[in-house]
Amino acid sequence: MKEILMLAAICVPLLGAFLIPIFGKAITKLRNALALIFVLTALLCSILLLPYAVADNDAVIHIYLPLGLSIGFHADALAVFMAITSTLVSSVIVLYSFGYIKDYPNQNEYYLMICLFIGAMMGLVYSSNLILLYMFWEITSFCSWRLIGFYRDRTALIRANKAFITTVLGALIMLIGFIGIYAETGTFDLSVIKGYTLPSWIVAVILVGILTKSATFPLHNWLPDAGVAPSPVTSLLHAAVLVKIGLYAYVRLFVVELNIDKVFETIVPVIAAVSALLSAGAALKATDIKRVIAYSTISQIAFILLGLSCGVEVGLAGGLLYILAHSIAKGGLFLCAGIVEHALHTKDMSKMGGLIKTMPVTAISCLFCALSVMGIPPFGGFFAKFLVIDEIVSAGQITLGIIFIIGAIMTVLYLARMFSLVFLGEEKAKAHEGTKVMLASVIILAVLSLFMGILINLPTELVKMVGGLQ
Amino acid sequence: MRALQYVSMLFVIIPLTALIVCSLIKRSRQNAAFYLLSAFAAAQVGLALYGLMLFNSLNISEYSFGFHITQAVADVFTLKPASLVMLLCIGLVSFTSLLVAYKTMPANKKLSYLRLLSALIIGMNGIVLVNDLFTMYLFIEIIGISSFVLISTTKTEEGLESAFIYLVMSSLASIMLLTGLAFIFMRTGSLKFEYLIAINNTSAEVSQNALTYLSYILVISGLLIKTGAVPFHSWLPDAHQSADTSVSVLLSGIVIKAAGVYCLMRVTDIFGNLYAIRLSLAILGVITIAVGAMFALHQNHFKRILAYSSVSQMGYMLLGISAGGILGFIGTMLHIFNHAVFKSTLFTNAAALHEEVHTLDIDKLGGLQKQMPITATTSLIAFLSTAGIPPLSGFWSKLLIIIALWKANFIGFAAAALVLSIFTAAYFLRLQMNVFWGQTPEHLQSIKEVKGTIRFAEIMLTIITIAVGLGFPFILLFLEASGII
Amino acid sequence: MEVIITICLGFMLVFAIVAVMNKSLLKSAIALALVSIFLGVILYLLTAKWAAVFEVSVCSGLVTVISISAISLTHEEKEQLQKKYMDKRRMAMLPYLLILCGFLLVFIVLTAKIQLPYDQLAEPSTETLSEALWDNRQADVWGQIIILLTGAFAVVTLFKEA
Amino acid sequence: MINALFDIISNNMLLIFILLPAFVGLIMLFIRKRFAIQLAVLLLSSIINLIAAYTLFASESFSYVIPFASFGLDIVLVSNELSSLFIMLVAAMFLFVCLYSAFYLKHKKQFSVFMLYMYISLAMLNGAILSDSLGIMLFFWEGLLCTLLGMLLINNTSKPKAAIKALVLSGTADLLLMLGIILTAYQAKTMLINEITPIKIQGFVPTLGFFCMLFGAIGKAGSMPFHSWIPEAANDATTPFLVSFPGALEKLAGFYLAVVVTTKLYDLRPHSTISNIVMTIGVLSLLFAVSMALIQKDMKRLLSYHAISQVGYMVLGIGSGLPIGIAGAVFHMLNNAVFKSCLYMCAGSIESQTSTTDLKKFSGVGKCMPITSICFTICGLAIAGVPPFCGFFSKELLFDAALESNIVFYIGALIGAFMTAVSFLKMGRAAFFGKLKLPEEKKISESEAGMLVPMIALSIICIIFGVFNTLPLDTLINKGLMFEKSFSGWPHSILLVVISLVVLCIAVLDHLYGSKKSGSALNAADHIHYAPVLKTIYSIAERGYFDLYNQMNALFNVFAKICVMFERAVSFTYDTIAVNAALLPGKVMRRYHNGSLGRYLFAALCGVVIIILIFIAVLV
Repeated sequence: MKEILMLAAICVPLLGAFLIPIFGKAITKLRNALALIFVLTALLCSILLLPYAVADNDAVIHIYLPLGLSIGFHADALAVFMAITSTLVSSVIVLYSFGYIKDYPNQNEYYLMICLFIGAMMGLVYSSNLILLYMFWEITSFCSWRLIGFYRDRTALIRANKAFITTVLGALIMLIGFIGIYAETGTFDLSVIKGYTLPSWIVAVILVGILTKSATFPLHNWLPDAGVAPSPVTSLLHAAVLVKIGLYAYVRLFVVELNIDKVFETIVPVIAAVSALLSAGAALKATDIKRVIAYSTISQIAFILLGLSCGVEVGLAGGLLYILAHSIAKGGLFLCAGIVEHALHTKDMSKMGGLIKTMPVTAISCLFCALSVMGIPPFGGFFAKFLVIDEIVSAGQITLGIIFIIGAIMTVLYLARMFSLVFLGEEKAKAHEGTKVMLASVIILAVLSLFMGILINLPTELVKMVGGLQ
Repeated sequence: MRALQYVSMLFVIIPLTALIVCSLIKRSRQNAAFYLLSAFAAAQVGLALYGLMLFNSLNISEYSFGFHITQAVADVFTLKPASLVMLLCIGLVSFTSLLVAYKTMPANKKLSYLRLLSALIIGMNGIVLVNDLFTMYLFIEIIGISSFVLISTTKTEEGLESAFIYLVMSSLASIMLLTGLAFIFMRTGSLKFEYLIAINNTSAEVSQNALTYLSYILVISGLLIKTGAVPFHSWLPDAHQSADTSVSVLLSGIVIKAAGVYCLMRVTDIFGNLYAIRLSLAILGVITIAVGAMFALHQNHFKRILAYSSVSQMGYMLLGISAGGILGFIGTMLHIFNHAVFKSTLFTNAAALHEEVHTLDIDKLGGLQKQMPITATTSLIAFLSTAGIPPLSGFWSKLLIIIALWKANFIGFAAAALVLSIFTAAYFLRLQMNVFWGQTPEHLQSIKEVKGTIRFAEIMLTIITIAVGLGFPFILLFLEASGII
Repeated sequence: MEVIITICLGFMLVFAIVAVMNKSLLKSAIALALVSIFLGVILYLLTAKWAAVFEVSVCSGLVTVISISAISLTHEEKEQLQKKYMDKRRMAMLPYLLILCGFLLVFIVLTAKIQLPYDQLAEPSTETLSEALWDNRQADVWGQIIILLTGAFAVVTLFKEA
Repeated sequence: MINALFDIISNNMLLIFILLPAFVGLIMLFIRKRFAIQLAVLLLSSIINLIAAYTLFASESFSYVIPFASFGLDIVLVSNELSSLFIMLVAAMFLFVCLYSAFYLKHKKQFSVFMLYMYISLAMLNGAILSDSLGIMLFFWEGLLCTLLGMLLINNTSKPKAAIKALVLSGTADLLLMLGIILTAYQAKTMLINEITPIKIQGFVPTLGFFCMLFGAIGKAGSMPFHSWIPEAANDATTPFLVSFPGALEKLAGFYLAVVVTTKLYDLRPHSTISNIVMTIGVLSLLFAVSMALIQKDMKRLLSYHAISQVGYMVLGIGSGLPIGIAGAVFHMLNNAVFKSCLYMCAGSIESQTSTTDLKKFSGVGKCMPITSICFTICGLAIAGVPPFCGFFSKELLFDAALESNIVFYIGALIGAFMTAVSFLKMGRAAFFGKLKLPEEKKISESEAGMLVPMIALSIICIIFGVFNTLPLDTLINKGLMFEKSFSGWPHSILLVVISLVVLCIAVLDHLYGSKKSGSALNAADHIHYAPVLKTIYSIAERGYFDLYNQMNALFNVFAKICVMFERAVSFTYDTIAVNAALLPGKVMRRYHNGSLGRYLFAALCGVVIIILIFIAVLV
């Protein structure tokens, strides 16, 4: 049963994606519904897997192949947690797309890629083999490439290419590390090499891939540029799924499965801290609304990485909670930005202002999400931030803790600036509220952000079980 | 065993029959010859697969045969699983080329095309079957001459010029090969593979000798010219670009591999997997990957990009050979097959574009995805496979090659090969962006999707690419079951 | 014997240079054929009779035919083509390169202390033609036949379908 | 059945303080346009809250753990002396403030939203005060930021400066608090306040932790350097907001935490360097704010600066680390909450009639609004520290503490007192006494009873707390702080009293001099404003150089510029350098790939040479 659930979570969106163009030719509504159903199936299956995973009764599929290339899927609590996080936000994003994307050409491809992307994400989180992981990793790169270039204008295409080249290069370098592991251990199977202590050069090489995917300085440059994509796509890539892949890989490889040298407990946090501060600074100056949010993503991802990498077990919990909170809130922010962009046909914040009067729902949702990202209670981001910094400090990294707080202050500054420029002040442009579906999506995310804070016990319980912590 | 005997003989008889039929047939009946040759090519694919199954069930590693009129006749041909894979590729690519030529080849040139193609197939089949270096050289010459004429069939100035360059380079290769073989013959007195392998293993006096090394260098250089490895590659792009697309399919899809890579593989094996040879191949392989890709980044002609891409991909095969070992061997064979498939797809796409848009200058194309969805999708998949994006076929062969390199302690080369494959992605992204992606210019709005054989070829090859990619686990299991790994 | 071989080698080199340097493509092709013929003579002198026969037939015969046919195709634009080649000096480096190659080869041969094996010539082969050709070198015969056939096709293709 | 219900209630009593207000707030959102019901719900709930708080104060201390979230985030609520005291004070102030606000906002559109925010704030405040776990406390504490932002934005979205400033500054303070809390927990190895034994402030980490926590506390209270949003809010925000937040509730919350930090979490030794630094912050805050208040011409703005300056006094007291200082600070906080909210209420009362609080636009409304003017006078006297009003007694305690620490602080505090008196004399005379002047020709009258009731009540409290100061000092504060020594009654040092009175007299004289010199009561402080050195300082201050927000913005702007440059460099590396580097070899090589056969052959020869070299390298 649990194995079937896991397979369904992976295969339904992954294979279903290819049905979408077939249906899309005939009935667009059915196609849209199918896309949503595929993603929801993945979500549902992952949720149903949770009890098994929590009870340490993990679903495991292992098919032997020669050369250590086994096909292995393993739904442990961490995987299930990541799957739920990403599909939760993804479902909302797919819903939002119904409103956002409906007037553009190439919708078949759009939904195909979205579903494929989510399917790949599912495959990635559940896979227990490095090559499988790499495979799904590349599929997500490919999908993001198509999705970023959705509008087909020259800038979009060049940026899409840039994102693809950068992430694929990172992944290739990571693959060197995987092969290094293979050369040392003779297998790609994570369950076999669990507990193996990695040589430092392999860690460094794999880190390049991870940092590229999760857009950490200095490998982040593709991410702000990818803002040319449609907003649901940016939301999916920058908030919900793509950037989280790197973090997931970090946790999976370096925290849960394999051991790394102590020195990385200093190096990675330092990189993360630099990344966090630099991108926060860049966010303060950006005038493009999506760029602000994108830089904010880089900064927040760095915070998460900080939490994950400081070497304390509970830091993992904080980091995971942060991942959840950030997915929801940042997804919401991008979607709100999408509504604004849709209404005003510009992304330049200097041309916006006073939109709270014409689009109150968007504004309030955006505010909720922004507050969550800032880490202000009762929104979800608060506890995540609190736990992460708690863990950083309890790992004895006081300086990093201070940097974290400076970064958090900058987060407040740039998000406050963004919010006031876009929604407050004098009304500069005529605008209209988004469609009902779009509003519903952002409301869902905003409310989720709120409830994640108020009902923090649920996610923390989940995270606790994921980390196997007491 | 008997079945195997017939099958193996058929590999010689089929193209010979084709050649004879094509030489005798009248121009007015050329279509019949076309169908016949297509059927033969398809039959070769089937036979090769059947042969592989036979090998598996008989559990043998090679089978020698000859055409016995008297009993004294030696077995001049040897069939191996690797040869069968090559024969499969030959059949497949020839079939594709025929499908493409059906549309692209002008009617007055079809017959010559068919004749030369059958000669070419004989040459290639011969190369993969022979067990003697001199015979191998002869068949290389057949390939050389027939491809030279095939390239120059367009009879444009560029076509002839590039054919001339090919001829010159090709004769340089012949000279080197012949000189090298002469030296070897001088030292050993025979050019039989078995004999050479045996003498390499037993007699240090023969194998460790300046003249022997010189001969090795000459033979390898000659074969590298045939392969189109950098810096011996200069004939290749011109030839690919100016030839008819159906010919490009052949050249890129199989000729450079049969006459180059496959022979190199055999020769390296025969020369005792000398470290110096492997190192030279590895170094040249990395250079080839890098330089080919860097050239490809600058090209504006669809087929020229593909040609340089082929150069670049040859580098991986060279690396595979240099890695040696069973994994390197399997990786190289698989890459040969995969490359044959996806490069043929891409050239077929080129043919489709040429048929519909009448230009292959990528600056004049754009946004054709909507107008030519099948061509666009197939080219995309072929590109992904070339760039080594899993789970498509290209990834697995590259992976095997790189693992093999790693195991052979060529770690730096492995890493370089991996990282350099980003260039593959780069030039293909440029290609995709300029041709299929992006916005459609006004004058291309009315373009229609290509029909008929070319479309069929595109779809067929793409399915193979995907199937091999997804079915790779089965290939692995099959290999393990037959005790190869 | 040595003298004759050396003379032949000298002629070969001269004609080879002529073949490369000559402005007229036709004369070049003829010079090339002569190179092959001298090679054939050398081979004959070294008792490699079959090799000599093949050399003369295939190389001087066939290659020349193909070359000449190719040249005649470009006949109409010969002036232009020549001008183009001469102007751009595209071929300027070629002969020097070839000469360099030759010297390099000789140098290597000399330093490696390789002697031409004419003082230890093999005994005249006892096997008959059919034994030599069919029984042991069956595939080579196939190959030769097909090369000839291909050459014929080439001529047909290049000439007739112009 | 009833017993069971009672048990449940008594067991969850502490949770009620959090849940009930939140619930009532939500109810308020749904009652629209029915003022009577709104008022009834409001009064009822506030009174219940007050009664419950009193019960808590009267009862023994107890704690209550609700298993909630992992990672030390269980809700631990504690009712001890200190927290129950503050709960009660908050409840009392909330009652007054709410009543006033209800009448002020009667029939206005924003009523229900404002009340929602008020009640949620109350819930958060109660939560913050009651929680024993630092993490949960921080949750409630920072949560106030949301309501703060919401209140500042009500009907004011086109002028968001104050709101954004408040968000950023309070957010900064709260994040510092977060760091402080975590550092504290890191040192004490526990999150529970009750389990922490005061940490000695020695070394980097404890100092950092202490200051972060203190900044968090006084930042909420609106001390320097987190003050600048309050005057800004005085321009933009509604009066009820000023009354309730900067006036009363935030001060209470802030000082609750300040007391906790200095007494329970950290061991703040009197006369230590740390103590001196804190007191310096207090004095600076006091002097700066009060001198800014001196030159303001707008009632609400002036009061806002006073709200800041009074915090300075309290910080001074707390920072001394002496029992008398702490008691004085808490007493002053209590007094300040009373008279400052009353003063805001008076300003609001005037605003409701004249629709302005700019003193340049009106004057002499005392005759038309007698009760307001009486209340204002009482509270003004109290804040100026005139006996026998409450402010006098608390200030004397603080003076005592300051003197004991260092005479410099005492002098600073005296100057502060002088300026306070001067500015209130100026404002009081300009606003209420003298000739009647109004912005428009219209009749004005006393505000409605509902607004007056809390004002009167607070004024009376001002007097009671002064005359019968045993009541607050002994029954409330000493119980809450668990001090043995009583500080009630007449100040024990006659000398200090005399000095204070002399200072007040000088203030009166100065005011008379000033008003005579400038010709009007309003400009009575001009001679100080335009005094030689002060003039420059004032102009610097007016330009916002002392504003942390501006400085932060400037600092981060510089940082951001550097980041952008960096970012450009990175982009340039990716977009130009990397691309060209990838293209360059091809470009160069392409030149040699021009169709020249010679070159091709040469290349091939090179290849052969390469292979030869490799062979030689390997074999030799």
